[in-house]
Amino acid sequence: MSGSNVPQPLIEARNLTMRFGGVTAIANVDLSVAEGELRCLIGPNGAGKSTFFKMLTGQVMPSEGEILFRGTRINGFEPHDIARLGIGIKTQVPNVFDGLTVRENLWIAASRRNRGKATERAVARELERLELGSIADRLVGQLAHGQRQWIELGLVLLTEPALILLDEPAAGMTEDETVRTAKLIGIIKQSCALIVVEHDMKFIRMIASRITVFDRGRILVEGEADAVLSDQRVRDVYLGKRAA
Amino acid sequence: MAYATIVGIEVVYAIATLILVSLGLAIIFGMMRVINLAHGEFLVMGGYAATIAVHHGVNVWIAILIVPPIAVGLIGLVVERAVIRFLYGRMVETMLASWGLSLLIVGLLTTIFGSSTEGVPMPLSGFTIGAYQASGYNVFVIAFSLLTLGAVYVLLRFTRLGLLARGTMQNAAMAAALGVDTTKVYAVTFALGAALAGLAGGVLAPVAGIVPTSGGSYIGQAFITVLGGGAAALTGVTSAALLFGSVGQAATFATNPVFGSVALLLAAVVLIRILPNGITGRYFKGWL
Amino acid sequence: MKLSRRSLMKSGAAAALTAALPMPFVKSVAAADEIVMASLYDLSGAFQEVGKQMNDTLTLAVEDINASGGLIGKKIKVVTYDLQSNLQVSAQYAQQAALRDKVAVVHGGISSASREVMRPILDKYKTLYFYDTPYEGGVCDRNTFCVSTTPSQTVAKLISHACKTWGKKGYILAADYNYGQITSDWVKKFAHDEGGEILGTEFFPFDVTNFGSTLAKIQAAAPDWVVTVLVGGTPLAFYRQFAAAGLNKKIHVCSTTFGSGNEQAVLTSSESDGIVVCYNYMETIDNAQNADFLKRFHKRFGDNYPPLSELPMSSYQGVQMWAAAVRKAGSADRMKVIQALEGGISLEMPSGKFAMDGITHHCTMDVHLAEYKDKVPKIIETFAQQPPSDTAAVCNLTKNPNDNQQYVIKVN
Amino acid sequence: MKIAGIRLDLIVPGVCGLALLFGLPIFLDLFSLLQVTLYAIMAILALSLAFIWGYGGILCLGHSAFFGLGAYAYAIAVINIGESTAPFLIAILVPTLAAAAVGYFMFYGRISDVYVGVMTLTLALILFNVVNSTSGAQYHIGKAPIGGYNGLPNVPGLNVPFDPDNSLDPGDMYYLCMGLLIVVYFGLRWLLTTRFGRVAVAIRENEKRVEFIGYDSRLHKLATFTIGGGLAGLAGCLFVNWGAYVSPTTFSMMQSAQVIIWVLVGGVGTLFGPMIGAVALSWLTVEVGSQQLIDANLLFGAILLVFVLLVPRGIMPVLIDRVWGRISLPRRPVFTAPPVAAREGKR
Repeated sequence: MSGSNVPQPLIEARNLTMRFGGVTAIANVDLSVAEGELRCLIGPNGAGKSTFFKMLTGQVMPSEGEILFRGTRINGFEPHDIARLGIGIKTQVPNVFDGLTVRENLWIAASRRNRGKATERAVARELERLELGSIADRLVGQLAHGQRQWIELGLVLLTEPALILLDEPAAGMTEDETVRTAKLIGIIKQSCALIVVEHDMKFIRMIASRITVFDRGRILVEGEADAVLSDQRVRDVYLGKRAA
Repeated sequence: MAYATIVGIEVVYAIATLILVSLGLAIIFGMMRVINLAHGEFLVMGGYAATIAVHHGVNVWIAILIVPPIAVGLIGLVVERAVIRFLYGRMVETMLASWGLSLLIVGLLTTIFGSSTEGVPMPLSGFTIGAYQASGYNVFVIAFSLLTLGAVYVLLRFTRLGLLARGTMQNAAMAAALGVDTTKVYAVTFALGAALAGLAGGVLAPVAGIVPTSGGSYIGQAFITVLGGGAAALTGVTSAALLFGSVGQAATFATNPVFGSVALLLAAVVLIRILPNGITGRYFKGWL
Repeated sequence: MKLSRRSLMKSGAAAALTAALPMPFVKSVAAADEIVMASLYDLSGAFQEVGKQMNDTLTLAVEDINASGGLIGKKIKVVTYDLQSNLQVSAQYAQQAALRDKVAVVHGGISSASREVMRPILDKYKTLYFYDTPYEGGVCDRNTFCVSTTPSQTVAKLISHACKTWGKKGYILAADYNYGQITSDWVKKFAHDEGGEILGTEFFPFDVTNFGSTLAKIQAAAPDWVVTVLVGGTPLAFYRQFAAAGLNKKIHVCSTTFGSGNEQAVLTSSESDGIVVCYNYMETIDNAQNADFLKRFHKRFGDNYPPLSELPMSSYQGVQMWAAAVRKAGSADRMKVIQALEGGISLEMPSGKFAMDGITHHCTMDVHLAEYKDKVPKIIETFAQQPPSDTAAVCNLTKNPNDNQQYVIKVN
Repeated sequence: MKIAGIRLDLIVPGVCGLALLFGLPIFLDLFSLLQVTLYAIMAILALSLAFIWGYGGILCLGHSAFFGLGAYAYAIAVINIGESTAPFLIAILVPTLAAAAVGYFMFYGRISDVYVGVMTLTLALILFNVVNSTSGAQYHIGKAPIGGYNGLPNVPGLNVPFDPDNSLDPGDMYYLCMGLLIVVYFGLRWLLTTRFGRVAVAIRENEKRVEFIGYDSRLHKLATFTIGGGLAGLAGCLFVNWGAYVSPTTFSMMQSAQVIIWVLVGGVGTLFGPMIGAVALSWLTVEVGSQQLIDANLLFGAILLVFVLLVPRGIMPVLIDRVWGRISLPRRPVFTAPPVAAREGKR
């Protein structure tokens, strides 16, 4: 548990294991993230990152081990209970309300914590922050991929979580959009902790932080960005393949 | 003892008819994820095909075993081309469209044949067990259902057509990339399902009276058997039919046919609640 | 493709628009020199076949009356609505006939359920009602006339025959509804009256097709005879499976319904031979009225018409009974016609002498016991002038003209 | 749809509704008024499914279960009690509780959409089978026989609350049914603007995201389903009062199919469309029976097919597009279920 210099971590996984039938997707993972920390998870496809996120958000029940959020054991909690505790997730494929307008999308999220006029104000603030004002009354289903990603991010932010899980936030984005997303993450980081799964090394360097490397369901290395990215084992399992 | 044998035959017969009636629906659902609510009407059309053939002097066995699957298979092909192919991947819409189709067919059959009960003469006589008489035809239906099940298994498991069908249903894009004409495979599979429904209608024609609306009494049971069985067509139908058939018949013997069917439906509700993806969603994974 | 799709969409929308417009006002359809009658049978759905036959015999009766100069100097005009074997629609058409068409009389309703839906509506809006279907008995309503048979008229003879000729042990298979339930109670009573016993009674929903368990139960009970009170598509499957198991060689069958769905036409004669029935009417009745009726009927509706049963004959006789009452009253006015009918009217009809019983609003008539042979009912015995004694036990409209209900007659 | 600051979408139906409510009795004869009463009842039934299917995204293939429960609950209660105030409330309560129980069973069991359809269909089938086979005298609840296939004829109608001698005449029934229709319509409109209503719609769009935001989707679906069940029960209760009978056909597949067709034809994801669908098709049913050319099944089968294939959005959205043009494009109803593969990604 090196690197955890805060007395109580925000979220902590202990001996976390997940098996599907005969396949072990996650094996004995111990991981903890501090309040306000930005952590990157990297690893090749099938390393178990998505499964790990699913367990943190209550979509699947771990086979063994436990997950503690601010000291509360949350395995077995329903996804909405976990969300209410303060964990938000932006999934890899945008999970938004395609049949509703941008404004309505944000309203749904904003009204979780606000009532009446306060909801409208929160929506307006978020539209401004995400620079989506010009398309506020368009149907989300008709928007471009990048815009839908930001709207999803907006949905997550409006619930004011203590921890945000981002699953490949820059995937499929143009260069400009990627830069903008990185900036956004910089802003978000000031108010809450983040765990980011990403393949794009450029992007990771942009938001440079502590990195945990997953490989075949286990943690391979954990450390500061520069150290990890230059680690030979990491290059072997992951970067090597990707570079080739 | 003789009574027990008779009861035994009846229970097995109930299971066998459930398999026979559901098989076509299961192929279409299991392989294509299409819920065909006009399945009952396909059965009824099989029955009418047999009736017409008998009226035209065709040998009874040919009329109930050969004519219906061919006739209904062809109708199935037309239905697939005209309606179903526009709705692949949209389960709810397929369900509604086929429901419309079912009403439409009932209307057409009524317009053509009227609503008087039709039937086909029974080609086999009864036999004696102890002091009891049993229907020879029921025993034939049991044997024939098993035979059909086996034939479909062989077709899907060992023939080129079966391989193509399974491959396409697993991953249509990949199959297309490999040069399989997926449109044709879908059409043929749907026609096969329809033909099996027609066959069931033909085989049951001598037992049950046929009216345009009698599809309704089959669809409920077939629907529940298939969904209770889950994605694996053959294993699913067989296991669900075993479960529901025995529960239903046991209750029928203990009380009356109404509570028999209620027991069957309740068993289905409980099963779906426990195993939301059907029996083969949990057990027998990867079976056909 | 695109074009046709768009135009289809357009026409679909247009159709819905017209449909949504409020209904146009329609005044009463009656002209001064016409008497309007409503024919409300199920011409589609489960009762379609028999409904069409009933509507045809009704049509023949009306055409005959009109051809011979009409009724009290007026022509009869028929408005026909299809009840679609649907109760909600039955209620709507009863309202339409009474309130909009303002008909002089309604003939119709096949199932007891549709009768009990329409009867209160026709009472409420003061429209005379003739119910022309054999039923379980007990309707007691001054506005309603039931002109077909009830169990005391036919079932009594049938069961008495079974007990006397075949043996004392019977078994009942009945459709699971009012008619089946009440009729099987009567069967039990009549069997006991003859010193017989009923070994078992089973009720079936209309769509049961597998009688395997029933056949086993029947064999275990080993009765001398089975009586079927089945309706719908069910009976055919039963007779067939019964014969397939070879049971028709060992156990006799009689029925309160066989033939009215033309079952004998579909069954082979070896499956249907020996089934005994008892009805007010069957085509094999030998009298001058019947011969004449059949000649006219086939001339009008063709020679290939399936054999007529008691139900269509009741429609025919019902119209004739109503027409006779109008003549007697000299008016089609509801109360006058009711009084004329209550005064008693007797007609010679194809089924024999046919007389209105003013006390019960039911009819006294001949019933005929027959056995099927080569798909034809051969008459064994005729019982003249059977009164509706079941309904008479509970209903006296002369004493209680305001009575209005269907009694469930206590059997035993 | 605002023109010069006026909410046309509220005013147009409001004015139409009030005009019909007070205008029709002046112009219509008794027969037509009885028919319009029936159409109003069917429109309430259509609204109940339009709400849970079109907005809640819950496919209920056995909606007749709640309609029938309301009908039977009223009939049995009123025969036993006599005075109709309590029976009216019981008729809404029973289907509401039934919907709540079934909904709890389904949604807290996380049963997927298509299976919800199957479950509800099965429920309606069970009720139909059971009620249909209770014609024996031994089946009764209190003084009321259940009646099996024939059902219960001569059910006493509603009276002025707490005044059993003052029963409603057809004119009163018209005001009651039409009035309730207007209340239900605007009630649902209002509900859809509340947080609960919006979350219910959001669940239809993306259940997972709603959970990630922190709303309990099971609870919302349960509430949506329960409200729809209760409204269907209300329609059933009114239906008994209209026809003075109740029969097992209120539970039938055909009854469920009809409601689905009304909603589909009118437009899934609208409230106004299904009402139009209910009125138009109920009217058509009666017209079909006045002529002997086209079989009713044939006609309705063809309508259902044509709409699924060619006008899947239903009449209302198509009409609105034509009338208001592209400028005020209403939200496209999201009716299309996502492909199977996407659905099965859920746990």
